[in-house]
Amino acid sequence: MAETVFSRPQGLIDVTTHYCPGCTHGVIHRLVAEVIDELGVRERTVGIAPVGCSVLAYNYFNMDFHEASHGRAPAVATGIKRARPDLIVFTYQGDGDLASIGMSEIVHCANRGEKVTVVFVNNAIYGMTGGQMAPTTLPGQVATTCQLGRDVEATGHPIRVVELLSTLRTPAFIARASVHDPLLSINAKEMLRRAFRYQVENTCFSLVEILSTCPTNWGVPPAEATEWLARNMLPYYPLGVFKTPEGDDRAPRPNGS
Amino acid sequence: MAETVFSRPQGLIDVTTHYCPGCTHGVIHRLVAEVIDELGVRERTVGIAPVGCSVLAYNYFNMDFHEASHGRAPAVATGIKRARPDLIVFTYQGDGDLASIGMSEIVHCANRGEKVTVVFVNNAIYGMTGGQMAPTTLPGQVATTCQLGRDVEATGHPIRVVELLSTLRTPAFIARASVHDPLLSINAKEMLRRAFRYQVENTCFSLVEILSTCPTNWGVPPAEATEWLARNMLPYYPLGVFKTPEGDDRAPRPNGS
Amino acid sequence: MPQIIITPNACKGCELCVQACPQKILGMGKRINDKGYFYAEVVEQMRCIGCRLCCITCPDLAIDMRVNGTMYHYFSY
Amino acid sequence: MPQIIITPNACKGCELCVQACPQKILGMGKRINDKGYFYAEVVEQMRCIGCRLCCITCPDLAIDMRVNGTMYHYFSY
Amino acid sequence: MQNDVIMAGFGGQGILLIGKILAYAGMNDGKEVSWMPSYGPEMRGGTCNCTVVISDRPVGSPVIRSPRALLAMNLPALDKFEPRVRPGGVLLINSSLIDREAQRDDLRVILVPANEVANELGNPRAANLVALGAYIGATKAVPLDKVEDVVRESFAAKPKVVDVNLETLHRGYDIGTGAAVEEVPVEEGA
Amino acid sequence: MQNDVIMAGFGGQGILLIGKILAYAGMNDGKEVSWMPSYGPEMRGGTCNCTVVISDRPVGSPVIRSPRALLAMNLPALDKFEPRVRPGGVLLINSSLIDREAQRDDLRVILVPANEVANELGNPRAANLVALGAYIGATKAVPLDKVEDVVRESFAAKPKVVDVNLETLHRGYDIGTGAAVEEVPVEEGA
Amino acid sequence: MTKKLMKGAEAIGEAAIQAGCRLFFGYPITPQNEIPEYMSMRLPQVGGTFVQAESEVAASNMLYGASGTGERVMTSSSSPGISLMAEGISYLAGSELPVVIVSIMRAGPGLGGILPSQSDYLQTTKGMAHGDFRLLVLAPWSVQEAADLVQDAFDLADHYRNPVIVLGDGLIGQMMEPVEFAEDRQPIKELEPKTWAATGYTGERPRAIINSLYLDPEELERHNLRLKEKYDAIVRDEVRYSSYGTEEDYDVLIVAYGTVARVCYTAIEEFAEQGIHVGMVRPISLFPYPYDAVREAARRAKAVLVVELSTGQMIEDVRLAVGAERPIHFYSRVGGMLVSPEEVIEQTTAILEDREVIHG
Amino acid sequence: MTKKLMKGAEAIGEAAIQAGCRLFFGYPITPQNEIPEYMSMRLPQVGGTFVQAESEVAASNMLYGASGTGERVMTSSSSPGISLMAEGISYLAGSELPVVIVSIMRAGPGLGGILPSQSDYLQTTKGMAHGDFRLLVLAPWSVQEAADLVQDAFDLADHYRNPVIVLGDGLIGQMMEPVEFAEDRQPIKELEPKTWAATGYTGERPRAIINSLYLDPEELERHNLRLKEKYDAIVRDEVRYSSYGTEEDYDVLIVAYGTVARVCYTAIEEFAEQGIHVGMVRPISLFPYPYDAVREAARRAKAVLVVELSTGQMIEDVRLAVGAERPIHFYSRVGGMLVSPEEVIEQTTAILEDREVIHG
Ligand SMILES: Cc1ncc(C[n+]2csc(CCOP(=O)(O)OP(=O)(O)O)c2C)c(N)n1
Ligand SMILES: Cc1ncc(C[n+]2csc(CCOP(=O)(O)OP(=O)(O)O)c2C)c(N)n1
Ligand code: SF4
Ligand code: SF4
Ligand code: SF4
Ligand code: SF4
Repeated sequence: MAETVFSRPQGLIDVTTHYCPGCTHGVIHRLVAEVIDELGVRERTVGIAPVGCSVLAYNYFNMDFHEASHGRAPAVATGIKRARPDLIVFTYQGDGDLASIGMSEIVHCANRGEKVTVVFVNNAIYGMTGGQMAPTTLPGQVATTCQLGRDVEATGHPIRVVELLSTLRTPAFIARASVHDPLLSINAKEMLRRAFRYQVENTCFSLVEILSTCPTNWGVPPAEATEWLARNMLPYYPLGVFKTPEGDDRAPRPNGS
Repeated sequence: MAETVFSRPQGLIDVTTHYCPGCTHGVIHRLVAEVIDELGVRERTVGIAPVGCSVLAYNYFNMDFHEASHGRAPAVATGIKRARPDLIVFTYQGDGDLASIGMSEIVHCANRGEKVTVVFVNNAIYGMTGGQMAPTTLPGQVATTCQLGRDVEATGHPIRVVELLSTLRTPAFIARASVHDPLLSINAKEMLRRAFRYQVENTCFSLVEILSTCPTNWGVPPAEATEWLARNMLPYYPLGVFKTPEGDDRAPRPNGS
Repeated sequence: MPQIIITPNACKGCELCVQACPQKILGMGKRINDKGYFYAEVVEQMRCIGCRLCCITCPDLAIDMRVNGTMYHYFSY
Repeated sequence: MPQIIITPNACKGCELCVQACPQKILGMGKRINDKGYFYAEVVEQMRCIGCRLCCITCPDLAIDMRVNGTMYHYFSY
Repeated sequence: MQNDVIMAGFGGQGILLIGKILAYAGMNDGKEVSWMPSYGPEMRGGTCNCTVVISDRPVGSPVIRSPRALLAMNLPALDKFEPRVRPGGVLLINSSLIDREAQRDDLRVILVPANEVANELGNPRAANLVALGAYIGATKAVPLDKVEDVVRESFAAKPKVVDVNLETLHRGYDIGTGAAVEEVPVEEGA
Repeated sequence: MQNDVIMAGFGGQGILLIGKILAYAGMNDGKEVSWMPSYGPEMRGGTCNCTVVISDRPVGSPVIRSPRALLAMNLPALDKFEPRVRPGGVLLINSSLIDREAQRDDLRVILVPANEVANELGNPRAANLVALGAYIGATKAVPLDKVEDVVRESFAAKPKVVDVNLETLHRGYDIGTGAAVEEVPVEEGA
Repeated sequence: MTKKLMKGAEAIGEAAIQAGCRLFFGYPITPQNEIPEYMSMRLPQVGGTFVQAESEVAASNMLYGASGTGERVMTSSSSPGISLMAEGISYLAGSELPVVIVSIMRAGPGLGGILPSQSDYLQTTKGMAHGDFRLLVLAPWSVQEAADLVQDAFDLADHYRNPVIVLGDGLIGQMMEPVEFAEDRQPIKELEPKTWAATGYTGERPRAIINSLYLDPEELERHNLRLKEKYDAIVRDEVRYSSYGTEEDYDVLIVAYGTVARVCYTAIEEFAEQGIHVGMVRPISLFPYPYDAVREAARRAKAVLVVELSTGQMIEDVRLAVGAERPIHFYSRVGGMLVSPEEVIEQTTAILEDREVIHG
Repeated sequence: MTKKLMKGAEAIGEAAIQAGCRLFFGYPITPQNEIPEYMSMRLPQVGGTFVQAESEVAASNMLYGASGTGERVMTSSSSPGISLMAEGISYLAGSELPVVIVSIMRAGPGLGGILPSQSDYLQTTKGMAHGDFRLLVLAPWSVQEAADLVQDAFDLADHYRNPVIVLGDGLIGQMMEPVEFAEDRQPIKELEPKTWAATGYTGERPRAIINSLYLDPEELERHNLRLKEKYDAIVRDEVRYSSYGTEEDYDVLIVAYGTVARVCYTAIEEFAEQGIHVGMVRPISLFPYPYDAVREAARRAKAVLVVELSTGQMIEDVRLAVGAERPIHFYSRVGGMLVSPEEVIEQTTAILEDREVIHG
């Protein structure tokens, strides 16, 4: 008599997503839902959808959900958590949402040490609006607002959110993972598990940046997209844990030069 | 026949400022004006006043000036510099202006590598509005919106802007100085000199954070304010150069823990 | 004995599972599902080692796995 | 011979210069200026070493310095 | 006099392109024209359509609820728009991909085996041009030569495809005109 | 019947405080009252003032352009507000700090050596209470005892200062009332 | 219950707390800093939470999250800060979240000045942000009324699931007046349990989704029409105003709101002392606007005088009410300058004697 | 000069470039992404600069800085993005900076939807932000007119030193129509040199200070009154509208703007074919609003029909124009749904036959 060893988590509703074929938003949805199931907190979790391709996340996660205006999910999360500290609150945000228009909200939410969890999906492009440049777009990468490739002279270098937030003095768990390869997805899930556990234990703010693909706007088939990510994003966005509440201050010191 | 070895720089208009007695905004104004004089760029400089106690800076600096809405001076500077790259553009911003409401604008301005200079005056409080807590207010420090002293559990730790911005990959000159002591003011001037020179040479974005006093809202006489700054701010806000365009990447690496 | 179950109408034909399978026992079929996609199929169920990498890879939860009896876990997930 | 010139009406009486002077030759006067402040005065001009620290300290540009002949610069400013 | 048409089908079928070609031709013919693509939610899911209006007076609404003609390149398109076509209007069905009949009996129905024809001509990706030709043939919305000119321009880059594309267009045109007299009874017989 | 007064002087003179005491006393006396401080640019520069209205009908404007009384604690205050006082109104001048005479001759002018009196009583920081007392004495805007009660409350924390403060208040009151009959000729003679 | 002399800002904060507000998110701005300052001190004393947001943009979104849990929440700001909340307020209205926003107007545009003004009237009542929505707007003219309206605002917000704005000016915030708080205040509206709130999905009710996105236009149209019905109900049931001197006959009707109305009231009383009768309608709810009351009162007069601290904003609503039926005169001071009773008397007299009126 | 078939968004971008716009600051938002995308490609080709701002808040402030140097600058956005620019726009108006803002309305409130709408009318024409200011608002109904109005907008902005908004909807942005650009276009206003611009103080002119702060209320009042005079001049000189079918007598007057007016125009033509005359006034300038034209045209009709894509916004201006003189009917579709000629015909017929009109 056969036992099911892999199937849809309770945390996800049984519907087909609107995501493009091979978009790893779907993988990240599943990992988050699995972790919430495992921690047994689904019934007291409130998620916050961003404005971005995952704007409809509330149609997929089987829990109470909140919309947020573009980039402000961390402020919305703050409001929810301060009103109801017993709830488990997480935001799910894209790189345009979090790193461009939402930069102020994420920095201050992290710095206040709000006991919430941020799932930061970095696909190096604006998906929903049709492939414009994101703060995370790589040098030379083509986007509809930099059709000759991102010119770092004019637009600067890609922002590494995890590195930036790790310098804050307020204790937090901050890590970067990727889901372009199933073995790394397993690690990504472990990072998410730790992030949510820190919240469940009311320890600190937690954020996991997850590198993700956007085959549609990268203009490559899904299978190539995973390779593109490995080749181009991994070198610039190193995976790993950058900051733990136990660990010491990650801020750079003056180097006198 | 006597020679004048110290007097008002051309860059400052001969009027009494509205600043409170002993407020070191006045010192910083003078240092900036002296540097601009020395570089001989006053006639092609456009300054940008923030919203804060220095909102009236345009009445004191003897050059074309711009107002900016609260926190947005770096965006205004971007607009000016992109329109007229031949102009020398600097913003003068307080810590509420730059580190609270203006966080997104300063991060993105620095990250785009706008060739402008930011003079960031950190007095650990909101001066103009009457002493509310700033992102830079120190743990335990009393302010009108934290009358029992800043509680880091509820509001997080003070934000160290210079450390935060130093992690960005885009080349920049980023340093912290102080003017609570004349010998340090001399060093502050040197930092400002370097910052403006980098702009004049069209090398990179530059920012100098300058620790400053607010006797009025700290509730101490000016002479004690300088001691308060030395005792409380210096340990948390170390002085020095944090990033140079020549120097290497200051971003923290994953530490696996 | 691990068993892969692919739900045709859940599949968007992205081929990531095909790429992910260390045993290369998955392939894209010739039939179109209700959404108009050529969907993935198990080609050689027999050689499946039950690693679940295809399941973990699939962005659309189109792949479930069942096993008869116990089975070796290559990694905790 | 350095000479300190304090402009009474520019002074806000903050006393920072008094604190800054290594020779302690500055003091707060008993007279009130137009703004209602007791303003700083030079007490012992003779002992001034021309370090300019009071000038550099003053937030209100109330202190100028002139010298007759050459003078030693303790630091470049 | 106004001609307007909704062209609809899958994303990859080059629907927006033939819509633009038609609009260009109309403009070059001295007519007032407008081209309006679908945008927004319905785009997700791969369906796509555009509305082209050709008129000798300034174009009113660029969005037409009840068009004078429908060019349905796939089944969802037919299902969605057939009910909206004006009575007496023209309905072109890509019979290569759609195996159901028209449900309306108050329309001039024309079956266009667009993909077959395109394949025959060794120009498989040009089913859209067959359909365009058929529409022109059936409605004479614009003179054929104006369309030819635009086709020539649009493919100026790769001259060798121009001729086969023109031929493809003509085959469609014939179906459209011929259809005007034959197809309907056939349809009835089907 | 309405009494209104502008009290003005330096920042440190406790002007806002006596304004509040007056308003409280008025309220406890069953009157309608309002207290409006100056805020905004004029604050910078250390001057400060407040307007108190005491009325037996709901208070209209809490800001009074032409007050029925002015309590000028320093010269800038006198310069700024003297011209605005209503004809026939009361003008109290802190003669300790102001050495110019009133310019208006249509006002009931009362010279109050507030600082001297306060110093005499060994209560130098209470010049404001002398002035308040004088205003009450001159206008009877509220019964003295109501003001005494408020003073007692406000200083309940440090009882020993209560008595001296009350004495200070009374000295002011006498100047105010006495003044009502004597000061003016003196003023004329001055 | 005894009277207490309170600063408007403090009375507003205390009123909110007594109305059950337990969360405040705000950012300092003159002339209303005393509100967040008071809340930062008082809320912890009653088990509530004060958060100084990094900006007004963040504050409005924190409000969004907090009120989505069903708690009573408030923010306060002044003109430039309110403008920064525009997008957030549109989301609050679109998601039908009950929040109370205290707006203390200062002179604009831009940074402008910090002194009292009424130049945000059109923004607040008609065009706060994108999309078809309306805010309930209440304008107090005294500290006591400010306190009362703030308490009512929470009930109205909950009842209609709509943001309510209490609109004052620098005077209201800064002045001290006696205030009284009823001990056993009852809600002015019956309040249903907030089953829509997102507090965790246990299966006992449908999933709670706080949202304003409707990609399907037919759905969004239904949503918009439902909102419209709500606003119509508000227009029908929530009009507030008071009239003065209308028991007598009068030739001139003054229309003014907020503290300006107090100035006009003083003028009216001085007229009364001279035996001249002047009427006044003071709108208290600015949306819904008391069109009927203004129209009917105007019909009894020969002319209408609108007095505001703006170059002419509320006058548009007076025009909508009165149309061409009566001549409408206008007087205002702007930029932080205040209207004095003397000026109102002069303007009114000019109309009575029908002299040319010098428009401020 | 030959006609070119262009997408509205591209025509708008090209028109700006031909009008001398050399700087564009913007943030992506549907349905106007093609404007920034076009500018990012085209501007560098003409020596201009495109900056993708980190947000609309930043974009509006970049605009502020750039236009302070005297250059011609533009941004574009859609409803939620425009709301985020509110504070910035108030500063632009307060500092009298000439900028052009293209606003492509989508359905709201909140995130709403991305399909065409006219529900930002009141926001754009009356209440965009805090403080007494007005924006010049121009509403095109075709791609060609969009291009023309964008070019005029730059002249008007420079002439009046005021922000000008070109207000369209999703249709204008997405549709393709033939466009023609005049080769030797002349400014429609005489333009003075921008001696006020902050470009470095060499002593040849007074220091240039770009500013909206006036701490002294008397100064700020003077500033506000000067602005008011400017707006009055705009109201006097810049009213734009066109009329249709008004050469004949008509019973019903339709008032509509933007793409909706095209739909109504189709309806009017179909009526004409049946020999029924229906008139229409199409406001092109929404501020200043063509009150007189609407009033006079309405007086010739028995009734007025206002058609918009909102639950009732422009109708307020029609009421201000027509007052009680004529019955004003209203028809609308909202949430991204469009009005069809058939619907307009039905509504109009209902009025003609005076049946009850079903309000959309
Ligand atoms: C205030 C505002 N500005 C802009 C937009 C348009 N917009 C929607 S999603 C988006 C960016 C999405 O990119 P990202 O956050 O990277 O998420 P992704 O779609 O790539 O998953 C933008 C700019 C908006 N909805 N609201
Ligand atoms: C949008 C907006 N929000 C708030 C304010 C009110 N405000 C003016 S200055 C200021 C903070 C000033 O503090 P800081 O930047 O530290 O400068 P300082 O006065 O200490 O020099 C605030 C909150 C404003 N003017 N505009
Ligand atoms: S556009 Fe990109 S991010 Fe969005 S669903 Fe498609 S693949 Fe995913
Ligand atoms: S309030 Fe503080 S920062 Fe402002 S002028 Fe006074 S001392 Fe300086
Ligand atoms: S990964 Fe999933 S969606 Fe993709 S092909 Fe395999 S089964 Fe289909
Ligand atoms: S430092 Fe300047 S202001 Fe301060 S006391 Fe000395 S002279 Fe006066």
